[in-house]
Amino acid sequence: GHFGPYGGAFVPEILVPVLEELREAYAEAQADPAFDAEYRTLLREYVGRPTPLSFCDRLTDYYGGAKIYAKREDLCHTGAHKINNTIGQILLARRMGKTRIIAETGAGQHGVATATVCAKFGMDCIVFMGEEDMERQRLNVERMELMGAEVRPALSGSRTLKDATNEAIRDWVSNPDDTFYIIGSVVGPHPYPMMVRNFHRVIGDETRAQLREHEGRETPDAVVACVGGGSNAMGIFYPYIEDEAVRLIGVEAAGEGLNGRHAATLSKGTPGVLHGAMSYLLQDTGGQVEIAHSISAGLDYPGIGPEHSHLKDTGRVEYVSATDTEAMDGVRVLSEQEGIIPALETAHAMAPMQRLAREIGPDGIIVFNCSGRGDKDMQTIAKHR
Amino acid sequence: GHFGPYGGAFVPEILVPVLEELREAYAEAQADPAFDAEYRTLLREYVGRPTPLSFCDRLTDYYGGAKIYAKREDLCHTGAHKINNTIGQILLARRMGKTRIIAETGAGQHGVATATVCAKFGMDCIVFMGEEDMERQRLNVERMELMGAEVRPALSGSRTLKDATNEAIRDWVSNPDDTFYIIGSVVGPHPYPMMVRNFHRVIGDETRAQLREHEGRETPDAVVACVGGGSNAMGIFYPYIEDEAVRLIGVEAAGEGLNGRHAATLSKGTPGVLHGAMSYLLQDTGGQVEIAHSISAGLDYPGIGPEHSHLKDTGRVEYVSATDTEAMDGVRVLSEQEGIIPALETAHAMAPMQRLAREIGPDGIIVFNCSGRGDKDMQTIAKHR
Amino acid sequence: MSRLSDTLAACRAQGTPAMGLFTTNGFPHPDATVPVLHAIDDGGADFIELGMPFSDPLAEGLPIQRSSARALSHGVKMDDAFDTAASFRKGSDTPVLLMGYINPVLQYGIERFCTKAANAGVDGLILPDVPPEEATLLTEHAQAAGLDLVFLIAPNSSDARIQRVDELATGFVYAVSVTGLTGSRLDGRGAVQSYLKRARGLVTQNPLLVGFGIATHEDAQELSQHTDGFIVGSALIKEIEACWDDDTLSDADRYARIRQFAHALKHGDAVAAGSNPAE
Amino acid sequence: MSRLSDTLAACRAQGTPAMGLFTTNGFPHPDATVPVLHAIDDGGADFIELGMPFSDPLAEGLPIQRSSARALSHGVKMDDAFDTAASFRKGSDTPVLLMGYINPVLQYGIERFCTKAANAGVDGLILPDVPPEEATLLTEHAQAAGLDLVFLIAPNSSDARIQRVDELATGFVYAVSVTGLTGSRLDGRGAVQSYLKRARGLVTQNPLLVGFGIATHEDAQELSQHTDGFIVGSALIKEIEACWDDDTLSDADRYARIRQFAHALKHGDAVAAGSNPAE
Repeated sequence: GHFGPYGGAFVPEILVPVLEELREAYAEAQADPAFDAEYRTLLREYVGRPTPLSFCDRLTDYYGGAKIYAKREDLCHTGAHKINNTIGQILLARRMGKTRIIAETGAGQHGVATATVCAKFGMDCIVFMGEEDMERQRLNVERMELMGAEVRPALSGSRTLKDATNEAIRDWVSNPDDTFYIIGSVVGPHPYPMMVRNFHRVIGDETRAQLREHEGRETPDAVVACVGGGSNAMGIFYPYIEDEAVRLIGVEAAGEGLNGRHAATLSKGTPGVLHGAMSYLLQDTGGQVEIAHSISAGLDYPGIGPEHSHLKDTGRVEYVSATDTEAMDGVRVLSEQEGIIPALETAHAMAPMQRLAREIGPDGIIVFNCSGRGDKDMQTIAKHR
Repeated sequence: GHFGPYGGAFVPEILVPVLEELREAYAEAQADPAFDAEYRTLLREYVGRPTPLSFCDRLTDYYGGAKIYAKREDLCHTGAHKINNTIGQILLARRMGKTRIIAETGAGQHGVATATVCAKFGMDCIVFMGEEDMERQRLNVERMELMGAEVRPALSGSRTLKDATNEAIRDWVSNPDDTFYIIGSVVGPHPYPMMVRNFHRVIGDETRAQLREHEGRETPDAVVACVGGGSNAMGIFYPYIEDEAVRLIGVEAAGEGLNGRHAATLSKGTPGVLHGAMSYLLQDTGGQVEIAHSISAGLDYPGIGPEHSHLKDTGRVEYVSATDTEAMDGVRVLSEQEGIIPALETAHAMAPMQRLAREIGPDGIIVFNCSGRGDKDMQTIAKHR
Repeated sequence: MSRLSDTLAACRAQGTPAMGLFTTNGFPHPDATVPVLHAIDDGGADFIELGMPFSDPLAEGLPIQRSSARALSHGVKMDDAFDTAASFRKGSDTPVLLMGYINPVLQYGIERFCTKAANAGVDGLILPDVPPEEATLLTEHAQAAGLDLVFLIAPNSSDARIQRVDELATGFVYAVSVTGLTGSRLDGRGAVQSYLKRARGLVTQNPLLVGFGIATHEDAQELSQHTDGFIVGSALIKEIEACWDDDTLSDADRYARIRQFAHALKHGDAVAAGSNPAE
Repeated sequence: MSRLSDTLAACRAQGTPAMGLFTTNGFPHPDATVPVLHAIDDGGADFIELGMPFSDPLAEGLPIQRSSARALSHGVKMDDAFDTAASFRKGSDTPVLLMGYINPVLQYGIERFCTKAANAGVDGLILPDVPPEEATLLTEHAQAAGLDLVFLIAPNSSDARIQRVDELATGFVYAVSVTGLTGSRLDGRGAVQSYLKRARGLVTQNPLLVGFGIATHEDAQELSQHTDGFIVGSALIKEIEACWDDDTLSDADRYARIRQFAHALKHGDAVAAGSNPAE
């Protein structure tokens, strides 16, 4: 349950047996070919996998260096990679005989992905969402409710994702028997960070196969992904971890700048415990958790997955950051050059692209994870354009 | 250029040589394996084809009859089938040396699909959109502009799709040399209805292959699709036309009811000429075109593709209609049972499902074309829910 | 020979370009159309195009679009066009062509339409969204009713196509001056002239008239160098619009101004009939 | 034997359930915490849990969440907890445990934290988000500083786990009464009793105390049947909140009411010290 010094399961005693049950059930599921088969069938026939690896010819010309490919998670059902994980977890929930699903959500993407699989599997669904986020992301609330989910406002603290997560954990503590908590990123207590990563590694696995088809080689020179909690990044990085020659670059949200309000947990945080795991954390000197800021509600989280903390410390992954302005530039460039309007989260991955493309040069290859589409962000984008 | 008595090319003389040039270029392209190869590569690597054929287990139980499959055009890049056609047409435009693209749009989906391929191909893009639609579909306007398109308001007539089409034709008449008009449905003068149908037949072709994989047979008992201009329906129907045993059902928008404001062209219209082709048309006794109404802006068109008119007259396709209320029910059912929030257009296809599922019975199979996703409609849906 | 052909032949014989003037039936108001027709007839129109308003006039620029919408807002129907023509015919022998889009004609019934038009004293038809390829549904009925069927050519029409149109057309061949809508600005005059010169050499069986974008006597003179005459629509429509939107004018003032406008188009002077509106 | 163990042993010897009372440091106001502690001490608390406020107290119900947020809004820091404990210790020998979440402790530095706590007269620690599996980073330092380390068990803890917790815990084993948050309603009393009875049989090396959801003397009596005592938090917090939100009360009234509340919890009467607030 640890990645170097990070991870673990810092949870109330009530959840200890619940997590133990989950670990065992997940281990059994992993060993059961029928589980994997059903998971992969759903990914193929419901989610729309494999998602394409799109060669970005115009973006390549625009940056004038390495060939750039986009792994098109924006084409997944519900519009982002999130559903790879909710499909996996709901299969596990059903296997464990759970009938009631809870989830936390910030921008609403994981909430929508959870409400979606709950509708598809006929399960009760309660999504916790910060009251402020519910107002900012009204349409995602409507989407969840339309699919039969109940969206419960988190009224405490900053009334955003962090607090929605607290509320989800409180609900879980109160309903440990019938309830399965579908966590939306590679965060939370063990086994979640490992499990969520494993449900997303299909992104990287497909990328390898597709890149071989396109280029005759499975490994690009660099893989770039945005990092909030870090699930899309872990999904595409993980199958490349052992390939030391592949540069892995994670892009955090620098918000208004690293000296202002931001969400750059790895760049500016320090290790600590939040939501059940030890990891880097934005906190004050007294250990109180700080409120993160990003133009992208999906990166607006003061924590990060523990495996990322380990990958930072070991240096295997380079973590950089992109400001709100750089993210908006990324939206514009990808929209204008490739006709792909990315999610604001995804757009952060564009920030280091010019530098990388030139460093690597025209003989090299960069893959970036186009983790979600921008429809949900059009109001924000329109306001800042 | 005709489908029975329908079709033709009722256009100003200026456009006659332009259409002749297009016919020739399209014929050459059809005969050129390289054209088809590039089209198919883009569909696969950019659009995300093949789209899945999803078995709807819960919907099947819900209606209690035939097995129901959804052909997931909602998973195409930009969120609807429309891009199959814009990819095809822009390849043709490039082949013809055209540098300026125009298009009409109602709800904005075809406009977005056109702006998208123009960005991807680096071409100038002007989208005509009724002034009233621009206000109703503000976010799609933002999407187009973000991708570098110019959205021009159509100020004449009802200021909706019909008038945007008039404006596009007027622009085309004024700029016949450098401009390619990407028409968004199986309407307009020859060769558009045939060409657009051919660019969308991939929907039905894939359905055949996928159904064979799922069920060991290529032909379902029924295929259901919504019909506005009729492109998604032609796309999925066409490869089944010769299979007489396959019932083909097109669902028009009955709006507030067939005796109120509606868009049920085949049910209530009469043959006439609009936008360059002879087809069924909503018109008064004096031949003035009437204003169509549907809750769905994409079905809100007083005309229909000429091939549909022919298929109605020959009886090969059964055309029925669904009211705004039935469409909203369809949104709800598909969202709650399958976790798929359909476009309002698409939701019309749910209306005859219960009757069909029971008529056909549990040994039979129904495929419906899930032509687009509902994100764009969330505000309308929320208002009517 | 039809009345239209006779008229155009007479103009040719006199060595003056024929002037066709377009206005929309029911515009600016149903009661005003017949007096307007008489005013332009008096002003010197050699023939008249009477527009049948349509909800979706896709080859028209804004002035004619507006006139069409204004006529429709008054509830104008197809039969009103026949009434207008018949009423005008009582007081004038000037040829009248009906101009409009095919759909209202289709709904009326083509045979019935042609018969009624002929009975109303109409001389021919111009349907800009019916190119020769789609005209088969019309030709027989038009011919039977003795109506000329005018077809159009455009700057991008090939030589072969111009010859084919000339074979199919009766009355005259209508050369669209520009690649654009009615009321478009005439630009690239050299190109227009060379196109009209080319058309002149290819149109041998019909008179050749030019239209679209002609707003002044000078335009008309220039473009008529290689044709048998010219047609003015949008400019006249704008003049009518201006007159009827000006509340300070009496109806008599208005008709006088229209007559004067027509006269000036043809003769280049602003005097003539216009100086004596009571005449 | 620690001061905490001695106290609990004494209670046991007397045959009365030990009463632990929880309040949050800095709540309702930093100046009020020490007097509140003395009031509950006077009211009969056998030991005190002093909460260290945290921004994200994920095992707490609303009353303790609110108290934590209120304390943080006053700028309360970790050192303030040591000051509170030391100040209280000057006037009382009642054991004090610090209760809170691991993150602020981590940031303070565990060794430094344990040393400071011990120096301030603190007797033990309860960290509800540190189950035994994660406690290795603490145990050594706590032991070195002479601090008891209390662990929790819950209704869904297996027999084996309860035994293991009993082995690791010092001071006492904290039996969470319900599967829920602090301040949850006690329901299904039969199930609670049978769980506590089961725990009683398994916890052999430490006293067993029950907490969560105990709001009245009757609750306390009932749940203490199979335990060595009980802990009350949310109910006290709500009482403090009510007192300080009532502007008509003087501070003396408030402390008296808190003392009386503690007394009533322990003894079931509403008289005692409370009847003479000026005492």
